[in-house]
Amino acid sequence: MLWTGLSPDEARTYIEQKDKSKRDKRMTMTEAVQTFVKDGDNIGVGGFVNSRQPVAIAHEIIRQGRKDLILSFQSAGLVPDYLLGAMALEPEHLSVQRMEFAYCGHEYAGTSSMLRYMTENEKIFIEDWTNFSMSARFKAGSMGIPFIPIRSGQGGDIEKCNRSQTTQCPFSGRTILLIPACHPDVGILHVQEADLYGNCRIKGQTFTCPEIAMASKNVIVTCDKLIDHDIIAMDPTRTSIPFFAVDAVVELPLGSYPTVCHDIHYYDKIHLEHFKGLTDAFRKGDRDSLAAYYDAYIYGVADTDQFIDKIPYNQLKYARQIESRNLELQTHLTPPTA
Amino acid sequence: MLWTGLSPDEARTYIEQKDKSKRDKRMTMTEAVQTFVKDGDNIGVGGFVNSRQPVAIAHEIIRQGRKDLILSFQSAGLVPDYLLGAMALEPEHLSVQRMEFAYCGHEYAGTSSMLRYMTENEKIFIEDWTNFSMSARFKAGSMGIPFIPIRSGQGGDIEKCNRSQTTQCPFSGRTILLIPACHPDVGILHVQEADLYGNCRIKGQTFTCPEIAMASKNVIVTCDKLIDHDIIAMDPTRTSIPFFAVDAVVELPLGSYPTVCHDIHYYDKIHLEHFKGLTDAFRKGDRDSLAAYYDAYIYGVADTDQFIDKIPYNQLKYARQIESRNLELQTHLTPPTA
Amino acid sequence: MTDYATDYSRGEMIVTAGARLLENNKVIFAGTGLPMVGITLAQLTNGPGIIPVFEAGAVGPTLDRSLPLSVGDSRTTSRANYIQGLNSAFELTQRGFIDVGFIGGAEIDPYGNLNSTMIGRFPENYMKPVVRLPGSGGAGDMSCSCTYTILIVQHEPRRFVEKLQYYTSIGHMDGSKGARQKAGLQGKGPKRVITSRALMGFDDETKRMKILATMPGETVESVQAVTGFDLMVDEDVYEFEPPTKEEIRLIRDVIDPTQIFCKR
Amino acid sequence: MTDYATDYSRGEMIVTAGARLLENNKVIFAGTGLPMVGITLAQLTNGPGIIPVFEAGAVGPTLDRSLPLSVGDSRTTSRANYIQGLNSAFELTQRGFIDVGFIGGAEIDPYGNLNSTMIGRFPENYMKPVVRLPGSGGAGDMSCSCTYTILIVQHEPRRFVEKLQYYTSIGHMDGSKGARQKAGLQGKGPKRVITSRALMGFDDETKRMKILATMPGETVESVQAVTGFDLMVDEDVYEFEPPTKEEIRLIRDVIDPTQIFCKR
Repeated sequence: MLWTGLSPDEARTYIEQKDKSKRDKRMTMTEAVQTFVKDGDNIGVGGFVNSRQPVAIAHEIIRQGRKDLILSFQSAGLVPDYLLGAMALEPEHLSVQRMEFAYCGHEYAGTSSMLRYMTENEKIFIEDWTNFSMSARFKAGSMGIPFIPIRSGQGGDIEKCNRSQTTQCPFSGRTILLIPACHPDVGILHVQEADLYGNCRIKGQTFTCPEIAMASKNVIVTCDKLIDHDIIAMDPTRTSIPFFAVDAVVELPLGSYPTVCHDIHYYDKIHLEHFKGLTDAFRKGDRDSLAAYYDAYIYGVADTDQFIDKIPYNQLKYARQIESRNLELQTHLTPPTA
Repeated sequence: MLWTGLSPDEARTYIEQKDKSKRDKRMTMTEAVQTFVKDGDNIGVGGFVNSRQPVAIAHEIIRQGRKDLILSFQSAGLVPDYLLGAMALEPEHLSVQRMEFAYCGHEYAGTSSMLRYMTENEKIFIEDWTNFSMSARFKAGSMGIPFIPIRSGQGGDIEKCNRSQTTQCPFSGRTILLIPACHPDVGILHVQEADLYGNCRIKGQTFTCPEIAMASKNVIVTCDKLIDHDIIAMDPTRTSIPFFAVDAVVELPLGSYPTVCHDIHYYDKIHLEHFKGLTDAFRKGDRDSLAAYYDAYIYGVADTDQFIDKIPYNQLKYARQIESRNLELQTHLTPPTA
Repeated sequence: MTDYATDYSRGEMIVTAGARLLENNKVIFAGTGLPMVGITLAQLTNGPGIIPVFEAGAVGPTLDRSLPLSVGDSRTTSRANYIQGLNSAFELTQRGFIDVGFIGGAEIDPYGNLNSTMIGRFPENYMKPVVRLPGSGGAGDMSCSCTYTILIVQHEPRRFVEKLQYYTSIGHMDGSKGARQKAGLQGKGPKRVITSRALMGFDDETKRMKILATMPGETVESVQAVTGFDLMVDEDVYEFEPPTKEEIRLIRDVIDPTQIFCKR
Repeated sequence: MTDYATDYSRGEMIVTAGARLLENNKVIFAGTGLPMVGITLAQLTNGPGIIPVFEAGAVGPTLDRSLPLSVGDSRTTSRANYIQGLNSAFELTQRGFIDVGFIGGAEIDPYGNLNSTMIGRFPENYMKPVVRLPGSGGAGDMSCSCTYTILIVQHEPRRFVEKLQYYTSIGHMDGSKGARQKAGLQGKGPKRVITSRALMGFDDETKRMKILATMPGETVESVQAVTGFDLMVDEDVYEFEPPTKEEIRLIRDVIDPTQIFCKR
């Protein structure tokens, strides 16, 4: 049995030996990625499709360059596309060897051209799961159990493509699927709020972010807002991830832009679709336009602030304004145009 | 394999066929217990030791009388003692045939004399678990899986006394324990707040209340406060139990008194210790004092309001005042004396 | 007399049919795309008591913030009853709390199995498909564990095929008796398939797809002509009612004015 | 010169020793009773950075609302970092996040196994024990999965026995090499046993209990005399420092003024 990332025993031993003290974990993005993302790492990607994707961390990984990465997630859009795009342009600088996932695409905005390019040209190894089975793999990892039984993902071809095992339930006698835990080397997450120790508050759906955090060896968190520890201590039932599961806290407003971040901003559809269009064009042979995007928005900037600086203010403003309000309160707003 | 309560397949089928609509589920306590608690039922008891125990529901079950009950919980104090006490006094009126649990007692206030009386006289069947294994049994039930692997409760005598099974992890090869889901016929829970549809908000620790709710066939909830549905909809991330898992909502302030209810009241130590003393005396041969308690506080009252009416106001007031405040703010309060 | 629309698109027909099939007061797990439009239309018409569930974690929202672009979108959370994450949503499904799964697929076979993984030879070319699709997402889970499912597929011969290139979301498997039960699945599988051409069910015995109704302007023959396998025909086959003007107005003006999922 | 207390009870000695053994900045899972007093004393003295975890779900509280009467008490939640429920607390333990489990037991054997279930013949009289104890609670889980455990037991010959009547919380099992690993356990098992008579550890080879230090006023012989099995004696055995006046003041005036767990 091949464990990608850590085996359950390795994952347990690592956490046992880890310094779990409550200490200041603030870092710069550069430092966080330098410290915790290595060549060959299995990266657990937080968020869901294009919601709360850890875009800023992905940009920094691309800037620094890493080889032979493994990406693990249930459903994701922009982050795998950014990483695969970087690989498509310069495989010597950044490469992804394998993806373990259920869905890679953009829902309303269509399929992932980068996934298509990579698979149809046999450039990466893929392992298919369902959203639940991939989520449950992180959950098993977070719970400290080596596998978990589930009642889906069986009976078809998916189970032939992954490491799940069919068995009989020893109590009910019925057929059930066992899936192995996933322990990424590093979990990359964007949350709305965190304190300096790493206690995180997620607004809206948690997706599988808490599970990824608890399952991973190390965790980098970017947050829209760094909040006083006192706010955490005032209502600890709202803490989604406890401090001792987090290794680096990077205060980074708009760290998941242009994906949606509950209560902070909605999608920047214009930017998302612009990038998506460039990946579509790449698959059809236009390398230069995509390369120009990377040069302008990722390699050509030092950090996320400079990336955001390149977004027209009316796009940014609109994304923030339409978030968390009903249809009537959106009607007077004029959507920006590309 | 004997499933107490429902088997996983029965539990699934029942929920499938259930009316899951969002409707007014308010009931009187009498009606709720009449409708949902039957002879022979496996009862999942919410709370933890003497914290947020569903005391009012237990009192009503005792008033109505039920036979051959099974009690399932991780750790509990007052509720099993009340039910076992009723059985000790009048087994023709109320009886418990079996308990599946990890701890029955009162921590600082000592062991359970009713558990001692029942077991040492071989009047009930017991199945020992650990707090985690019993909690995980509810969790497996709530997740809809027939069993769950855990890495504790093995290597000693507990596993010889229960239905767990040792196996080898098919992925890591290591020995691991599989424990069967628990699906009670009825879950009995006290929470701080619920809306009329059954959405519940638990303050402080959730114990295993959400798991019991999702695992059970039917669920009775008492709440200190019935709140507007709008308050739930304002921040649904604070909902601990979704409405469709709940069948009866009984508005019942102080429904877990004299146990502690986070943010509402602390223990009424005087009342707890008074009752505990009577059970100790019963075990040593004094039946009458315990019978007098039941006559006065349970059989002699129509409902929880009348029970609370018998508690001296200064005990009630003190229990409310010392809850959720630091030591300094408690110093000027004079503890009531028995 | 009902005021029917005369000008409507295929997507609008599908959405209308889907909304009408959703029973009021049921818990509906909606996939991305047209199912989201359908469930919103149902909430505004025959199903005000419908309880939508989205896989990213929202249970029972009111969809009043404009059409979500994703099932993980913040717009799926408005005035919800309960919000957690993906594990929670799928555990609710596994436990039996979801009455209906409402999902789309790229390729379907006579037994309601769906492919949303790849076009190409499997398993030989799994690592080098002709076309790689996005993957199962949550559809593979809904198809296993919702009490039953309603499927939406584009009605083209190359999408309605006797044999799938990859079995992503499980329907009635090979149609044999108890096949789903034997495989360990809990839900009853697909109940309806909605296309712009027809409403279809499954034969009780063979579990093969069967035309229940033809969409306005279609016939059993015209439906069969765009289907890559032999369809059974229900003895009471009927013509499906066209969308009303009100349904079309709601889709166009209220639900999906910018034609994100429902093209005109 | 340290100002030692001269008047202190057995419970106070145990609590003081326990508090001193807890390393600062470690995650400590505290059981009910004296361990709760000990962890509070540690937070007020040598371990301000200690992170207490209670099984009912509170992680990292400051124990400033007076001594909790229960590990499920609202007082265990004050200014916590994270609060969920029992499954969460034990999953953290299973995952490896708990450095030390600090627990009590009724009966102990030379290998640090504990009985908190029953007195009587097992399995014959499991259903009719001589004395039924409350049961495992969370101790059976902490003993399996905390990185290591510190145990508190009343030092009496009938409680320190060669063979337990029931094995509730697993220590070093039969002392054989790799016994815990073979049984599927993850934590390293008991590291220290604290009583009012002595501080004990376990021999690296045999895993049998060994006196590391005698409490003030005790000797190796007096400790052995109240122990129902042969204790090993560390070659560097020493006398444990008595409680300081400040430690006793904190226990009496601040932590447990009404002697809930710590009698005088």
